[in-house]
Amino acid sequence: MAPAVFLHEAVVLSGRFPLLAGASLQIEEGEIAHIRGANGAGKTSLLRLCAGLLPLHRGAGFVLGHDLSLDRRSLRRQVGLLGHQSFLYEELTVGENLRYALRASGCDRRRAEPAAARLSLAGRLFDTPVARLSAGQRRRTALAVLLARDPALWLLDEPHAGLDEEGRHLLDSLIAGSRAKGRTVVLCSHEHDHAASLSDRVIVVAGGRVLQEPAGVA
Amino acid sequence: MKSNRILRLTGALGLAGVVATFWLGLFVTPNAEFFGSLVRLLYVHPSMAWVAFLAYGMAFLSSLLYLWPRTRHPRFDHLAGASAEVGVVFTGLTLVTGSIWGRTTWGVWWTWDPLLTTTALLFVLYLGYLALRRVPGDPEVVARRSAIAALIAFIDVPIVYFSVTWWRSLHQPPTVNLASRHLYVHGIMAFTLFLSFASFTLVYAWLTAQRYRLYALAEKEADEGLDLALEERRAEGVPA
Amino acid sequence: MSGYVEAGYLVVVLGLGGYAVSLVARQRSARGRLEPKRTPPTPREPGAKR
Amino acid sequence: MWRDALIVAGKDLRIELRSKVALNQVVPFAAVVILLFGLALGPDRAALSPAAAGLFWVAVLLSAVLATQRSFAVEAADGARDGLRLSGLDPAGIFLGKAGAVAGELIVLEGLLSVGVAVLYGLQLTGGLVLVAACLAATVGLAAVGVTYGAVASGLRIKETLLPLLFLPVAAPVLLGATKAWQEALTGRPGAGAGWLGVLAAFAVVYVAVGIVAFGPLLEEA
Repeated sequence: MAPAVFLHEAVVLSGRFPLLAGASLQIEEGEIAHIRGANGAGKTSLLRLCAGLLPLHRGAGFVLGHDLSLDRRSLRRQVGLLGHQSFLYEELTVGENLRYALRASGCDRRRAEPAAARLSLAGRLFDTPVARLSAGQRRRTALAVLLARDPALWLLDEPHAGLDEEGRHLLDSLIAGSRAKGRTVVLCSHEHDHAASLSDRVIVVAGGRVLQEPAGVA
Repeated sequence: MKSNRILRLTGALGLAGVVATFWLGLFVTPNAEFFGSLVRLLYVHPSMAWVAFLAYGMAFLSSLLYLWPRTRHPRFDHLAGASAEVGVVFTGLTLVTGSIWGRTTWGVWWTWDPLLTTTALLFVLYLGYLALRRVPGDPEVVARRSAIAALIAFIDVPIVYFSVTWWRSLHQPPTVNLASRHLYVHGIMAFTLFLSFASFTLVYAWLTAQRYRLYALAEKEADEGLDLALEERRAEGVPA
Repeated sequence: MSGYVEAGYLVVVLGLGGYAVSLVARQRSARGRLEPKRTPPTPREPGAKR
Repeated sequence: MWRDALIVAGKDLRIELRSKVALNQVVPFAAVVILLFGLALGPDRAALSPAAAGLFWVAVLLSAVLATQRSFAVEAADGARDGLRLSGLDPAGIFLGKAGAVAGELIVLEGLLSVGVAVLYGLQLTGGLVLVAACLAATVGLAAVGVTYGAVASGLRIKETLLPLLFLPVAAPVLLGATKAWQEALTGRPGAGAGWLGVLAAFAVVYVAVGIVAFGPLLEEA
């Protein structure tokens, strides 16, 4: 079986600044990988590269069988990225955002309500414009979009940030549930202990590269 | 280097041609019956306009070559940028010399003559293109963005020219323009005119090549910077 | 001669000449910047981004 | 492509219905422009009504810049530009949807503005069919160029100043064609105005085609 993510000496630039300076990485299908690293080490860039948002400058990269240097567009329908930004339209309601995202990625629109219910966004909140939500509620809406789309590869950038205790438990159970369905999850987190309990493997990023994987961390 | 010698030859020929054109234009050719000495402007103005259009055509072609995936190469982006910039210089000169022509023949610095109006629109159109080129960013991104802008701008040229011409001709009887005047052209005048076109085209080639070299140098500089930047970036990950 | 003609010629000479001189000067300064770059770099501050 | 266009257009129009930025800001802006022209040219109706068509279209052009900027401000908010790419929508569809939404907004604006021009400049809106056809063709062209250049400039820090500089010169033939078509129709010569419709239609067709082709490469950048 081909790995879900395969990078070899990947270089990604922002202008003239190398975000990734030759990162090599392999994540198998169905794995939950935890990416660690200091601020500015390249964690977010790694996720954005896997989501097909950043062009590969040098090196090779394959995600879900798509060659990153050839075709990033068809990859994007199959990945879900939860970033620092939530990709939501402020003026639209939670429900409208969900339905738009589902229609855009060619999924069944009826998945919107169960997903919202799962993240306690049913009822009044479902018809509230995103502009009026709190930061935590937006985060949940973004998670609901992810859950409803159910992509093959989940890319979570600091998913726990800004969530309350209940939200964190929900997130943990979502990640566990997606693993049960055979999805691949890559998450960046500074909460090492918490993330370690969720993940199969730790990947350490520094200086725009993936460091040798520490042995003995399961 | 062979290309270097060709370039130097081009520059020398262009310079010599321009000097000869000026000498012929100012001192040798006779005055025309109708225009008097003003006919001498004929040896600089139309060739400016011709070179400007040539430059924009060149920028358009190389932008297309850049956008076409099989021929995509930074050199076409550089050529497009260089050619457009030289084109803007020549367009500016077209406007100034055209304006002088207008002042002397019609008594006004500006008329809404179709060619002059089209040229003025071209000038602002490509000023915008150059402004877009100057916005910093990932070189590939800048190149692609600029190539598309060059495409949009160049496609506009015939539409602008056609609509401006029609706009004028509906309004009032056709204005005095160079083509509609019966000029009795002497042999020496025709030769000077031809020489002017040829030598300014050579000047265009030389300037574009120089501008292109500047782009190449800037890219070389950035490339050397990249290797250093990669080193530095990797060094961040090594604990001190 | 009217003076206008001479002005037209002068504009062309000054415009093209000035542009050509500026191009050559910029090339020279770019080459100058390229030469001394061969010295080893000073490492960048860790964590400093963009 | 068409399905994606409908999704995007529906989304953009829904956002406009919610926020009413075009209605509450762009339309008043166009009204201000029309008023200012009136002040600049003086109270003389004899001077105003021959120029009315041109002034109307200049106001539309300036409003089109604002509408385009708004169309991309919606996307830039909260990183939705990345969202647009992540959604996996067909770029050509995104272009058609956005251009369609902008065109729809501009048509409404032109309807309101023509009433304002008729009242303020003392204009008889005769030759209706040519007027409407000119509006439609011109608007499609403007929206196509605007959205394409909007994508060129979006994501740049200086987009507010760059977009008008790029957009307005390209749109010059539209200003010319639409103004002439209106002038001919208003002075009772709709036949002559119809000729200009051809120019407007050609412009629209060319730039819709360019937008469809160019939007993919444009969206991939950054």
